[in-house]
Amino acid sequence: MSNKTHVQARINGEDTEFLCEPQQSLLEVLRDTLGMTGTKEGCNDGNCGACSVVLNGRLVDSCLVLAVETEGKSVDTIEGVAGPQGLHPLQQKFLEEAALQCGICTPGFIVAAKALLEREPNPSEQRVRLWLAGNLCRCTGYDKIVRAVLGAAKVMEAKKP
Amino acid sequence: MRSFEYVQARTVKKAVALLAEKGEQARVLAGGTDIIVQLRAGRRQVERLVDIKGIPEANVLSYNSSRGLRLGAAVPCYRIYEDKAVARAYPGLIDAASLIGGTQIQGRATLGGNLCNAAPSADGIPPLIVLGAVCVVAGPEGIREVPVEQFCTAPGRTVLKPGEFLVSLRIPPPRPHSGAHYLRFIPRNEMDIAVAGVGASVVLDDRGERFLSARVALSSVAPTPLLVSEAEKALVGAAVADGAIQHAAEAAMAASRPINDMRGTIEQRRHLVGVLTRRALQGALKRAGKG
Amino acid sequence: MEKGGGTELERMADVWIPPLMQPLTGGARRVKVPGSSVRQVVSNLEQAYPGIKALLCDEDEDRIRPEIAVIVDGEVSRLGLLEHVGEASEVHFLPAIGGGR
Amino acid sequence: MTTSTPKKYDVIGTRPIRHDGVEKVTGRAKYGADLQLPGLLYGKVLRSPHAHARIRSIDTSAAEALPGVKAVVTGSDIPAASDTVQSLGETAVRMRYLSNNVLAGDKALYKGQAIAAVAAVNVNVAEEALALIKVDYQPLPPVINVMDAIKDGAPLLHEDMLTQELGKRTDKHSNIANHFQFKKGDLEAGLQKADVIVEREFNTASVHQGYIETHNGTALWSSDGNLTIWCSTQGSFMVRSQLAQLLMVPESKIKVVPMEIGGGFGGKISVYLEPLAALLARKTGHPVKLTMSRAEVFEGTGPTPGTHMKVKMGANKEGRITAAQVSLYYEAGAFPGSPVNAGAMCALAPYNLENAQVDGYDVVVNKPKAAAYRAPGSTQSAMAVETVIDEVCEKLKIDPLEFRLLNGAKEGDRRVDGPTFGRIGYLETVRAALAHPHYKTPLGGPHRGRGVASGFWFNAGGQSSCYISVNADGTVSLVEGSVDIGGTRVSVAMQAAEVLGLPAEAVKPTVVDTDSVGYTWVTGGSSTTLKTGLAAYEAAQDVKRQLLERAAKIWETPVENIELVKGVFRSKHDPALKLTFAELAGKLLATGGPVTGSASVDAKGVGPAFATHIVDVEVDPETGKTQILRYTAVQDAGTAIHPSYVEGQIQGGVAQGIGWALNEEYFFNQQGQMANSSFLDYRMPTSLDLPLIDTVIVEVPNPGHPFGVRGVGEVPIVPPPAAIANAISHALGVRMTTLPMSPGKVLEALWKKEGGRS
Repeated sequence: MSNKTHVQARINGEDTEFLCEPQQSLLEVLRDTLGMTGTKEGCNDGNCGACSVVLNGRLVDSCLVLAVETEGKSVDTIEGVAGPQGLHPLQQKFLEEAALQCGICTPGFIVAAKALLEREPNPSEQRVRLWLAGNLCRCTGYDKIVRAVLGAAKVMEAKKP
Repeated sequence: MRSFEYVQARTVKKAVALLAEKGEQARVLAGGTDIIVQLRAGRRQVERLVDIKGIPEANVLSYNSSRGLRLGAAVPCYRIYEDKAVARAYPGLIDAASLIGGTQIQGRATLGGNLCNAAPSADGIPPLIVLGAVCVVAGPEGIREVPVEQFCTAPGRTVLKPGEFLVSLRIPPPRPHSGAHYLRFIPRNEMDIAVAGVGASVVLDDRGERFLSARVALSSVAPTPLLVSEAEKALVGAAVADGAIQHAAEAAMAASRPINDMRGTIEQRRHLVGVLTRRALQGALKRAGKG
Repeated sequence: MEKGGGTELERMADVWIPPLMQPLTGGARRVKVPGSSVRQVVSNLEQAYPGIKALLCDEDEDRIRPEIAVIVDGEVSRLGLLEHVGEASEVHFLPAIGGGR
Repeated sequence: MTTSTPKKYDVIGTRPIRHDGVEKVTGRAKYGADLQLPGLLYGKVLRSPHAHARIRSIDTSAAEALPGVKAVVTGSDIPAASDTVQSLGETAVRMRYLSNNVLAGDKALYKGQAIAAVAAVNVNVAEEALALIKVDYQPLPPVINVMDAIKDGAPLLHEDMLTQELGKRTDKHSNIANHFQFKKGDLEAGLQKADVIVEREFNTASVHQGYIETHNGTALWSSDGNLTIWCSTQGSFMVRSQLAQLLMVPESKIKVVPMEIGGGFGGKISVYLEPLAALLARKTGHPVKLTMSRAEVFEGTGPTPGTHMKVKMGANKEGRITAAQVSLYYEAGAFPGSPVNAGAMCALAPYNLENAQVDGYDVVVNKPKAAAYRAPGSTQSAMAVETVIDEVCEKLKIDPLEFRLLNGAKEGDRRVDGPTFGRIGYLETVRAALAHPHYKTPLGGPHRGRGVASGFWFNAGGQSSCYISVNADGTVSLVEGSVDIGGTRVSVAMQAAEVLGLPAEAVKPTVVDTDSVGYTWVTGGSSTTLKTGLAAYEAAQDVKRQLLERAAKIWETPVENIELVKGVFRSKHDPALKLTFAELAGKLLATGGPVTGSASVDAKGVGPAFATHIVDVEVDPETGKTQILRYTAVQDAGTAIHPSYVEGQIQGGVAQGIGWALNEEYFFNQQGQMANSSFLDYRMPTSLDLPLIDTVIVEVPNPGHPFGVRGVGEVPIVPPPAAIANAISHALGVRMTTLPMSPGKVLEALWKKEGGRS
């Protein structure tokens, strides 16, 4: 209790302050301290991607980031993907394509896929598969996930001015 | 996870001081993709983590065709492969940077960290060895340089002394008619630890007919990544042909010292060293404009 | 077959004896046994082949052993001894695989 | 995907968005680990480092003295469990064994078995406390392989265990817990008639369900004796009954709240953490939460077993199987109860055989207690039987699908285990596979091969309950007890919507706790869309009946004169008399009060599932690595309620089957310790390892269900390993008899074929 550090980070666009111990991961702080439980834990060693977040514009596993490292940085999580205007096209496509079953990996996939589409608006199927190889899904066989991401890319392209 | 102290260093000097103060009980944090897992699993324990990502020298990524590449130890993989000039000059390095972990890992993991973690299976090390990379190490006594092939001493152990840390890597500029390639064998197509890995580099004569020089380095088949000097001997001066490549592959197989474990058997690994050495050399030749 | 039609034998349940219990039935694989519930069928089996009930039912509890499933006319029974057995029904005793098959 | 049925329904067969979808794509859905409660304590479990050891003593005093530690429990805190057997989802379990699996008694029987649990103010203190618990172990030699376990003189896991034979209680002490046999016709006479005979032995490794959400459980035991459990389970009522028996507490005192579940596949039926959370909550008076790490999931929860199998099959030149013999030895893990029973019944189920014999052996070994995994037992035996069939076809030079048409089971055929089939769609799947363009497309390259295989699963019915209440705005709320793992809220709601003439969106399904709905059996056995669908169908019929009566009352006409057509109540005689569902719903409170329908069912009429798969592979002969190039899965789904989720179940099952086939395995060292208990080294397929998976849904409606539902979730995992083995054989000319067919194993087979290393 004595060892806590004060951290200020920009989480989903909001300046956020929290106290954490140095050994706490960003995942722990998001879930336990900040109550943002949309980011999931599947393995806690960087092999499943369920805890994917975007740190300073870069896709990372939040289980492999110390919370203290986020001082002054931006963190974007699943909670920030849908806006007041509604679901993100990826979320909408995941629903339409039935790209989730149990749903535990879904936030990680959506955060990861959004990071891809913001960088590469028109990826190939193979590119989608490569980008998402760090996200495990045990329910779907990835078929509908890949289709949803490719479908969302089309929707997002069409929406561009 | 056991508690520890987290400190950010902004200068090389400060980092050395912070590390020296705690000796064996201090460790560097760069991408964190190995150290955080090890601390959590209790495989390592530290009293202090020194974050070097704020040190300018550890963040440098600069290439020019006469001086070569200066690669900071805290530069994550994605910055390497997204840098067009670096990607053009060192495709062999990109092979490794783009297959360590998945996208998320590449957003944090560094080749410097891969080297300092000193896993026998490190994908980043064979290409650094065959590219002739040199480690720039800072410590209480100042700066010293160590060739990458001499850096790892045992699984998880390096030549770094208490208070020392890897600041950056220096890689010479690619020579004309040269090429390098890193290949590993994994059962899946990503997110896996190499059963065996081979890096190869070649420099050819102006006509592309003879090997002027060549290097072959292995991972996952010995306690540390291995530079195979016999493979070099088999190639240098030889004509670019299947025979020489085969001799190099045999030399690599003979040099390998694999073990049986959950990821593979001795026989399988030695066999794969042969296969991968051939393929890596062929890939390197192709990049050298041959094959 | 019409209900109520045929010989008395044809109106009896057709009980299939698990191979490892067939020593008790003198090697017979199928036996005809009267009864309109599994309880009656088992009881009548016991009369004809003493000892078989102890293999099919729990000694202290009045039920089919949990590791055994009763199949009546192709349906796994969850009623056990209470399950209705029709005229000319087929009754099997198989290893249970839990809730259903 | 293609379907073969013309449109018969308004809602069934369409693809509405699942009702819980928005919650899940926005991260708002609450899974067990997401739960926070005031005063929550955190638990951790001490696990055995030994695969086999006697526990001489456990000293918890130092742990209890650590500041921040609130309670420690060990096996002695579990009330003496009675020696009863309980049916649990897809397996039956003896309560004494379950108790020892939850917290070890006087022996540790596998590495990772729970020995003690601690509750503390935070996880770090709890972990620190674990290190202070002193356990005096006397290590014993472990038995980690089924063939070693059955040898005479093998170390015994349970000194008091006698081999049971179905029909014979032996006096033999051994690690064989159970042996049974099925026989049909005359095996020897059948073999005499064969023109070709193929005989093979197989070994397969343990694999895990691999759900991404780890186990979790939170308990609060109030001073009034009421216990509340929040957990990730496939069956909240099963958790309630297990806890009642383990803790010797009346079921009425226990409320189980099923949180959203992040995958189960059979592995989340047996309890692990829930009893520990309950015991710790009772000792501390606080709510206590436990969650497993990934390594704990691998080492401390049930995989599906490794096996040793033998198959001998004869066939004549006309392409008819004349005899088949199958012997199955399945690892139960530390306690009896492998899925060998189901494996044995499924092994030959797709075929109509005159002469056959199947023997099954349930064998205990020093590994985690086996749990159900998607079509438990069937994938292993299909690997053996379906690859031997392929070899028979090769010898007879008969197309393997044509061979299946000649020998395939159909309605009225008698299974080897005795009962006869009702209406089944096996041959329909084979014909659809034969007709599929995939089967005719050239392979287009060297080292490529195509394989086919079929699979069978019984499917299940069982008990379920459902309430439907009508809302004034014309929607209905549906309350069910079936945990939704993969889209059953929508597939159940659609069946109620069909009855009531409403769109699927107008039915609002909620999964509730054990105090809020009638008994409901597990989400497992491919039963939910059938059994809870039937409960919803019946409850909707109840609502419909009441609404017709209400309309009759309003219109002062006999109820026989009124009908419900496409969501409109109307008089059969007077076109002026009509009310939409919403209009009538709006009048309920003023015309006699609210309307709620309910139903509790014990669903019978189960229709089995068959699948036939086609796969193309390319194998690198220098590395032994197999790539899946193309995959087509044909399955009789009965009526596909929501085709997208039927496809999803098929694709997911195929993906797990591919993982099982190629790379997944528990790797044990000589001491019986799992060496690869992480997602890094337990290699489940990533998105890069799989192609798009084409699905063909053949709809042969199940006559036992009002909408023809069969159940779809399990059978798709059955054919892949055999289909891939057959494809590898055709690519390289080597018959694979092990799972996984990892690159090293394929290389070894190639070297063996070439008579030495290349």
